[in-house]
Amino acid sequence: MIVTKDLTHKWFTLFAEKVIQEKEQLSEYDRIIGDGDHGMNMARGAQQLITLWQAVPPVHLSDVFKQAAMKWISGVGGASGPLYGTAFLEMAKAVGAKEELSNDELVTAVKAGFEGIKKRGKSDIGQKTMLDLWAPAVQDLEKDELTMATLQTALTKTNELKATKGRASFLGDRSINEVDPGAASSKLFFEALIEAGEFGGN
Amino acid sequence: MIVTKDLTHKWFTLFAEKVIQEKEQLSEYDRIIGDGDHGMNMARGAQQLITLWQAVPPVHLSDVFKQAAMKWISGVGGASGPLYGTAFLEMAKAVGAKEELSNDELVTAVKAGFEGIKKRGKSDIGQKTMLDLWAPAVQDLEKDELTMATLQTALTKTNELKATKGRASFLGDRSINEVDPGAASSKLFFEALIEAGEFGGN
Amino acid sequence: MVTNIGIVMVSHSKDIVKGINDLIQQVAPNVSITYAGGTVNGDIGTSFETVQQAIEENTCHQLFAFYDLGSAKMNLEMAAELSEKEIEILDVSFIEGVYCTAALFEMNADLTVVISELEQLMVK
Amino acid sequence: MVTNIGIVMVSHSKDIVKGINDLIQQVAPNVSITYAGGTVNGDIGTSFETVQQAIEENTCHQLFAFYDLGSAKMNLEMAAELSEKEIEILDVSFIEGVYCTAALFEMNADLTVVISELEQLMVK
Ligand SMILES: Nc1ncnc2c1ncn2[C@@H]1O[C@H](COP(=O)(O)OP(=O)(O)O)[C@@H](O)[C@H]1O
Ligand SMILES: Nc1ncnc2c1ncn2[C@@H]1O[C@H](COP(=O)(O)OP(=O)(O)O)[C@@H](O)[C@H]1O
Ligand SMILES: [Mg+2]
Ligand SMILES: [Mg+2]
Ligand SMILES: [Mg+2]
Ligand SMILES: [Mg+2]
Repeated sequence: MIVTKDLTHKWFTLFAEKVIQEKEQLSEYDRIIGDGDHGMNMARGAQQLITLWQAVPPVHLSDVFKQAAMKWISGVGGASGPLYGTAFLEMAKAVGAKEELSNDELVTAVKAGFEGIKKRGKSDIGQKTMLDLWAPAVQDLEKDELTMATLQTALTKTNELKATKGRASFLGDRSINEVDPGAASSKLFFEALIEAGEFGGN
Repeated sequence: MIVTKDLTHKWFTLFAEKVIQEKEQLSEYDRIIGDGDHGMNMARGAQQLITLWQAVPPVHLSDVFKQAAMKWISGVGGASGPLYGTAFLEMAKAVGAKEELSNDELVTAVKAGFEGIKKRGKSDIGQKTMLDLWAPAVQDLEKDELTMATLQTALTKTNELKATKGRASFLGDRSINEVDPGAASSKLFFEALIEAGEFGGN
Repeated sequence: MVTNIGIVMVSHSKDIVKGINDLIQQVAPNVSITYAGGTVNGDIGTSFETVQQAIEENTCHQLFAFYDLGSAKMNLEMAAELSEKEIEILDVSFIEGVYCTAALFEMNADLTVVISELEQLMVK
Repeated sequence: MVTNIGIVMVSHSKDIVKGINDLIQQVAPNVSITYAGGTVNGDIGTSFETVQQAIEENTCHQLFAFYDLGSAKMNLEMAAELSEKEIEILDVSFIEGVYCTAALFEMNADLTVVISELEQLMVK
């Protein structure tokens, strides 16, 4: 798959739309193991990004990541703001001046995003966070594929984990069998990529 | 010395007046090793007590202690409120229905006040608090005397201590050679007793 | 189901407890939380009366009580001695302790779990 | 003389930081203290911009920074990375840590003393 600016623009637009659509559901997950604002937080960034792009669409490929990063960093008042913000910023850095990405380059960018979350969150996989969606997505992408099944399985496995990072970690065992809101929103992020791109091709 | 209701009333009235007069100085001590409100706190209780007694003077000996306790507990918004409040309450309890105290009974009452402060503050002598004024005062009273010299020496010795209780304890060694505001106000309390009573007699 | 233990907060500032309350309402809307902050005039300090009120207004009989600085604790202790309620005063870090307790109470977590979490926050 | 290190506080609530500021102004009127609390709209949350502002508005170049919950820390870290200032983010209990630091800075206490006091308040 070749990742162009248009594909990326579509990817992030779909992501923003999905977030806005799933806002209530994301907050509901957060109500159970957190403070109930994840949908609202994410939708704030998403709405600002859509509004920006309605006025001025992104010009370069890296603009997509950079502008999303800025909206998340400054518009989203929760942990997800700096976390997604850092991920998108690291992706922008990995993309640099390129206007097209090969599959390998896409993998490099997504991995950079994943590492950005780890760094910002001082976290790792297995802690019931968004990282537990990003890691299997990266693994799929390395094989030039990305399936809904992978994402669904990843979310199901994340549900079974005990939260040891973020607010939900206060709950200890009580977090088991609940949906992590950030994992749910990251599922939307990769679903949007599936819809925007074409996998299994070259 | 025989301690009557009138003597006690005079004692506490003098104390309240001294506190109001020394308000600025007490707050100034507190500004250096605390939050600068000890004079204001104490003067609030003192003023309320004077106002109450101008309207309705105390009837029984124990009323003096009880009413002072109530004003300190409810009127003084700092550590000194519950501390002096508890002391006065314990003194009232020790006095009970008595309308006159022998010197021994006065000692018992003052000791009860001292123990009340210790209990409320989970503190003891040597920690640079009001207790370091109360302890030498009790010792003097046990000999049926109480001198300004004792109080002055006690305050000087307290200055040399390092605070390990209350706000000033945050300062550690920095509290050494500063005046503890609560010790200074307790000095006023016993000065008022000296002025109200007659020591060395019987 | 939510625990039947309530939370009482005592601070030197009315704003601090209001803010913490806003913060924990998000994670524990069903826990009974009452608070006292500042003097009766709204200045920095604590007031025995408002502490007593916070204790009595709480709908729970059993209470976990938190405070910011030592003098707030003394008022809490006095009020606790005079109250019929069962009050546990916790010497833990204020905001973090209240937050953690509220989140766990909301989940009706085991008391042993709450206590072991709070033990890690003992700083007073 | 007062230390030349400033204090920055970041909270999820505008009221919490306002209240803590009122509290520590009493013990540390001469320490440079700035703060950010809540989202830009005043809701519960943190905002990168206001954190950045609190850092830049502080008159000191060297800063000790305190926060209430983890997500505030992430905004702090991001802002710290982008700032020219020397910023130490402290994983200590929020109110107690700020209070103790402010009192010691006001006294121009040795940095080693401040740090050893803060080590006892590490709860995060
Ligand atoms: N340290 C961390 N590392 C990775 N992800 C984290 C971390 N802390 C929180 N998260 C993610 O952020 C999500 C919560 O986001 P959100 O509700 O917007 O923030 P907040 O917890 O500040 O209210 C969690 O579900 C989790 O996936
Ligand atoms: N635990 C304690 N035991 C005995 N005395 C104490 C204790 N804590 C504080 N004090 C006394 O109270 C005085 C401070 O009173 P005040 O300034 O009115 O209260 P706050 O510290 O709450 O502002 C101190 O100078 C000290 O003498
Ligand atoms: Mg949340
Ligand atoms: Mg939040
Ligand atoms: Mg004081
Ligand atoms: Mg005070």
